[in-house]
Amino acid sequence: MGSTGHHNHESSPVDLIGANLSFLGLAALLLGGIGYGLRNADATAATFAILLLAPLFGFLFNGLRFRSKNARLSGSVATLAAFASFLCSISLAMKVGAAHGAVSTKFFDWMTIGDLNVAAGFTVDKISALMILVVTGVGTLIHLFSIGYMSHDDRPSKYFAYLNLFLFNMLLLILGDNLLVMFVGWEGVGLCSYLLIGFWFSDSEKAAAGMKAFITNRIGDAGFLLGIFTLFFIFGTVNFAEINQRALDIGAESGWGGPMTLACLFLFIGATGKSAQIPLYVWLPDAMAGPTPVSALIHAATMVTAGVYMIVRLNPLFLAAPNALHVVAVVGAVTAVTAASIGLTQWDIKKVLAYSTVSQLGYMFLACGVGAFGAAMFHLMTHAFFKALMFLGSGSVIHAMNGEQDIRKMGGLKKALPITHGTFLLGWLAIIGMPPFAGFFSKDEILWLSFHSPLGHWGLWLLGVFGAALTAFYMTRLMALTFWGGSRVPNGVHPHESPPSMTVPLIVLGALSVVGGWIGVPHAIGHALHVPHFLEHWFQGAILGIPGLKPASTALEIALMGVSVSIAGLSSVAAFVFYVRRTELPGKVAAKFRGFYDLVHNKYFVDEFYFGKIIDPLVEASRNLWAYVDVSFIDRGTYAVADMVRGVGSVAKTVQNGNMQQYALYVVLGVAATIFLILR
Amino acid sequence: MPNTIDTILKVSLNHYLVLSAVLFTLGVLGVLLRKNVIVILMSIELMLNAVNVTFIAFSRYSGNIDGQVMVFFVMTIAAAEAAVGLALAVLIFRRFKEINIRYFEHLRG
Amino acid sequence: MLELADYTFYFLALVTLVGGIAVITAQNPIYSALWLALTMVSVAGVFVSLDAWFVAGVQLIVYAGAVMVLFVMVIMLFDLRRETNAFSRGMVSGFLKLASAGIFLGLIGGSIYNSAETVFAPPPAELEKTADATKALANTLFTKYIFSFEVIGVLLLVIAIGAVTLSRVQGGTHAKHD
Amino acid sequence: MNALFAVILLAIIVVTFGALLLVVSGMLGPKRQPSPVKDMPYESGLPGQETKDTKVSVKFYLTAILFIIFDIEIVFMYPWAVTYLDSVKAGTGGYLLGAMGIFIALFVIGLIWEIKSKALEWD
Amino acid sequence: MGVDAFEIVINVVKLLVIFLMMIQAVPILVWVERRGSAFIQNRFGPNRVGPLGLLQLLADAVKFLFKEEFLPRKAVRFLYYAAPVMALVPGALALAAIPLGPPIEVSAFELFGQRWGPYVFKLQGYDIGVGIVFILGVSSLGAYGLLMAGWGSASKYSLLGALRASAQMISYELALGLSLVGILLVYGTFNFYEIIAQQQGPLSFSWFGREVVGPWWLPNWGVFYNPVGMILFAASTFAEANRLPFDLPEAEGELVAGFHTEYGGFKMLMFYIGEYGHMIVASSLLAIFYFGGYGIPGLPVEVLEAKIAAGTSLGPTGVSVLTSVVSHLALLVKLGLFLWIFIWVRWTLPRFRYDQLMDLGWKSMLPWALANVVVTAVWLLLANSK
Repeated sequence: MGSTGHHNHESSPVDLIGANLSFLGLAALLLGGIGYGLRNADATAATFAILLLAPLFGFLFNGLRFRSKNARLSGSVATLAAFASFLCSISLAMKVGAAHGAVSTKFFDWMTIGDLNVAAGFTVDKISALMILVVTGVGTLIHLFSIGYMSHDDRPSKYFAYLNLFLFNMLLLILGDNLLVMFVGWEGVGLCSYLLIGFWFSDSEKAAAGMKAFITNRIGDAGFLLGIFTLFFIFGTVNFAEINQRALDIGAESGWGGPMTLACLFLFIGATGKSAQIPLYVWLPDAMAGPTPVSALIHAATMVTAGVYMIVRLNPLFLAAPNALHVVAVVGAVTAVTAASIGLTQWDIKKVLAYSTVSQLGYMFLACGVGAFGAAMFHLMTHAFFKALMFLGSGSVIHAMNGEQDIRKMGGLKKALPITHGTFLLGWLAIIGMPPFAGFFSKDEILWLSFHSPLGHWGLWLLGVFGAALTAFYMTRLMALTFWGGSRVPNGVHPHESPPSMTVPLIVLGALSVVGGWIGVPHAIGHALHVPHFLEHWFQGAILGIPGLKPASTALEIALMGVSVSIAGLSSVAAFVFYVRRTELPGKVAAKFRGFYDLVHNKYFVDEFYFGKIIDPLVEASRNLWAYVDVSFIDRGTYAVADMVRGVGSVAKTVQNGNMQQYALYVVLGVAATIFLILR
Repeated sequence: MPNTIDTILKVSLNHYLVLSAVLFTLGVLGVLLRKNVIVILMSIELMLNAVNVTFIAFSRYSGNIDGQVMVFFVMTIAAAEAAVGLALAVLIFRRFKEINIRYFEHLRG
Repeated sequence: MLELADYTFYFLALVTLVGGIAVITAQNPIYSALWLALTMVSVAGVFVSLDAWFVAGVQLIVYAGAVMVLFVMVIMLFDLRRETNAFSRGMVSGFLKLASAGIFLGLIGGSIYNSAETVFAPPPAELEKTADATKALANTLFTKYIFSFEVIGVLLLVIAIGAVTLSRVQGGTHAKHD
Repeated sequence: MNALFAVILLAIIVVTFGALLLVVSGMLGPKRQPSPVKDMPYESGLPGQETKDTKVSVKFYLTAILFIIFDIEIVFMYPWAVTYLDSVKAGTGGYLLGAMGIFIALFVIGLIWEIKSKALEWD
Repeated sequence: MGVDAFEIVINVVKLLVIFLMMIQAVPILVWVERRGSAFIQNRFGPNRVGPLGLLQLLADAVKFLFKEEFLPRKAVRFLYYAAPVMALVPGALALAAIPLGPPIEVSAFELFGQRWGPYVFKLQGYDIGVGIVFILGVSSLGAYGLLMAGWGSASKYSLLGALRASAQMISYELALGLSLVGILLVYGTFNFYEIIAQQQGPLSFSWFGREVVGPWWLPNWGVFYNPVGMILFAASTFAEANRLPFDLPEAEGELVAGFHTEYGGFKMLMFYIGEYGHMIVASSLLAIFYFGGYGIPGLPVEVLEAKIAAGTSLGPTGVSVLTSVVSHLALLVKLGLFLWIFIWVRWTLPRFRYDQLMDLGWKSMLPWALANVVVTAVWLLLANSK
């Protein structure tokens, strides 16, 4: 456990006892699970139970002592819980690998209503195995990071409780073997996201950001629910395996009005909400109001990828609805470019990263849209590594700058924060797609398949490359303004390197950002190096291949790769020149294209559009409805009913007079009557 | 026929059930008639005990241990109920200096 | 022929019922509580007569030893003496209450009588006695009812917190300070 | 002989014996000669101050409540403890330990809460 | 069932004898206490009446009998008189459930021209399968005697003493109950005979599936498996019996004599009988759970019986009786030792303050007992795993 060094809170002996005993409890939990596993063949169920219960235990532990200010204790327990989950994830992933298929368990029947039979069942297949590894692994690191980051906060216990609750819900979302369990997790992570964005709710802007996220997500959730209903209507089941099997049996449908296409589109609306795609992406940049580790965990690495995960999980269904896939691809590509362009003009370090996240998620959807689900998962994973890294790095920077987030007031932090800078550098290289860093492999696979796949189009490829160029530009700009060049740090702020509990996660994630991509070396290169495409082998059987994929020409693939890499490289060199060598240039360019710059800087006025054209008219219409329909018509009716009820009530209320012995008498008489009826 | 009387007096499941029913009714009467909250709580304990007798009797006569487990749970709940009930009674007493069930009417919203 | 066990049962039943009647008629709550303790003890005896030794022991420990001590303590704490009118007022409602309790008892008695033929069967072979029975109990408790068991744990936690919090309301630490 | 009967018998014997002793010592001793001073409750020789308001700390009652709750938790451990060794030998000990581990963890949380909330402080 | 008159008579006699044993142990213990305290405090103690002052107690008892009856003003008559009687019950009921020696096997014999037996008589009032639970349950009734006395006397000191005593009793009952869980874990039974049987012979236990056997003279006692439990158990029995250093309820300096302030004469003696009964029960339990009960170290009961059979010319009944008597003497030796420790501690240690007492019970002993349970359970799991 990393020490938080000088930020030592007073820890009373009771707290220490609490710490030790709770570790004991966790240990007992683990021991119990392992013992249970040893006892009977159902070790799987035990592993699942620990995997899910450990974060829940952490939530209860921290939630019950939410007033505590002992960040170290709360954080340690929470981190330990996350780590326990991570160990279970490894165990489950190994099982999946050994079994070459899904491993599942059922705890109990959740509900049985008519034809609907939903079990609290959980399953790990190759897709979710990767996902839980990422979520719990990155989650553990971020929990660890938070111990240092939240050490000065007033309510660290509450924070860690929420974080653990989030982890629990995320695992529900991932592991649920049917849409309803997933939906429970889906809503749960939404709730935790809301709670954590508005964690510093005394600031009304931050509280508003939380609400914005929640409401925007609700719109998506409505779509998601409609999707579930549609699927249940078509197939009579909500189980993933069954849905996918039926979809395979039926085969691809053409046209726009088909039920599967409809369902897919509805589900995709849900995905745009959760994964911040056009048109529902507006909440994510605002969500940066939350603590930075939260941004790293929820709004970069895990929750926002839920939409991608859901589509990948249902890949046979989506493949059976090619038109829906086209929509997914186009929305993804457009989002990638739009968000990247907004990222060019932001001054808030976290906002830049937020738009970058939206843009990268766009790439994942682009991959899904062209049928390259494996590539989407691949990019999801590498993105989790480098984006979590960059968010944590930005957290470290903000921590060092005493809460300052404006990159105009930074610069030259390379010296003060060597570890942060070094790891951030790795993240930067990964995201702009420099070989051999992680981002290169995953992004390249997406771009190549968007060009080559029969579901793809050269236009999509072009958008992708353009987006990559923008990405390289704004990320380089961020690096340059934050770490390089001369210092613009205001007087009185003395940046310092963060404690080990914060730098250790950075280093681990930095290492992963370098090597994370090597499990998916493209065939064009791998063939020469004799490195296989591990990930493709891993996903075999879980993810369907792209239908009608022709064998590729290696030369073409390498050529396209060269194009995208060199464009990205050029773009970053340009950014370097703009922001380090000739710092007067950006201003000139902005002045020259004033109108366009303002448009981009104000995020294309999307928020204003939403408010002006959708929210305000809706409020106005509601007001009119209230004034005319409600007051004059409905209210009168209800008042009449109410008067009637009141009349009856005034008679009946003598019965309910608060005399409990009379109530007891009624109970006795009721029981007597029941017995009489039974006896009769 | 002394034999018949012996058959009737020979203890069987029904004897336990009757004992339990009478005990339960006593508890009911206590709840209905007494004013003191503490005595009412005691009457509730009486009823729970009566139910426990039934559980154990059925468990014994059907050779099924589940009844005893249930009694275990009932006792736990009863103790929990007594703890909270008495805490409430203490509050009432502090407020009114007397523990009359009628004071709970003041709880009306 | 009646055996010793039968006489034992009748003795215990007598003590139980006398105790029960005394609980609801005693004018002084402390006598009510002490009578109730006696009833609890004799109910434990009834459990023993049904070969439920362990549950009887638990009855003694939990009810007679803990719950009733709490009752007695609370009564002593508040110095509750003889009550001049221990029963709720109202002739009509009192009569109604008595009558409904009578009806209730009659109906239960009737149902027991009705099922006499079915339930009047001789007892099955005795459960294995004592320790083995306890182990059977434990096995059922920790397998079939494991979920309830853990929930009970949570419930007790809640009660522990709740009861203390309730006793804190208004902040006073002494009963008669306010 | 029936153990239950023996217990009841012994209880009756003890109570009879005690009552007998009381009666015998009452008969053997000198006649009661009450006087107001003699009948006063002993308060270390000072004149008695039997006010109705004996201040008794609520702590006693709080202790009793907490005792009940923890006592039940302990009682739940008895069947567990008795069957534990058998289970360990049968290879299911880990499961039982886990089941009780959760329960004990809740117990510990409760205990820590009580200690931290100062419900157990006596001044 | 072979229940006949002979058996019934013997069983009733057993009950009476055990009860009387408890009662007659009290004068002896009081004498030991007074002489012992005198010895510790370097004075003489009672030494006038009879040899070594042994008859002092007889004199005291006679004096108690002839005391004037006394009933405080405002006292609740029934409770005031019932309390001392109630104080006798838990100790007596608990003591009768404790096995004092191995069962006596009586082979068949002729008497009054009729054939009797064979019989097996256990050296205890009644054999209850769940003996431990029974004793815990019965001794938890002890609080009533105190509370009735405190309330019935209508005296401030009595009431405070009673409340303190019962709060203390219940506080330590938790630690007591939890420390027993350790023993239950080790032996896996509630039955005293089985617990004692498992402690016969040399120390032997399994360690990761391997059987470890100690030297023949090292007995297989519970104290070696559960030393922490032993200490906790012993300490909480001190508190349960209201003995120093836990005698707050009767703290002479503050509360005069606690709940029995208003009692005199034989009624007070009955409280003493209850208290000493408690001590005897506690000492026996200590001996049974942790020190082999009536077993003699290095000499299991069967071996003892075989040696007696070989060394004497008695019939099987005689051998059995002699075995039981010898074993019972072994238990008595252990009991005497523990009772002496009770007395020794009383005159050696100072008294706790009340808040220290409660802190010790709740914040120290309870967590330790809990840790003992967990450690024992984990240890058993590890030691028996293969």
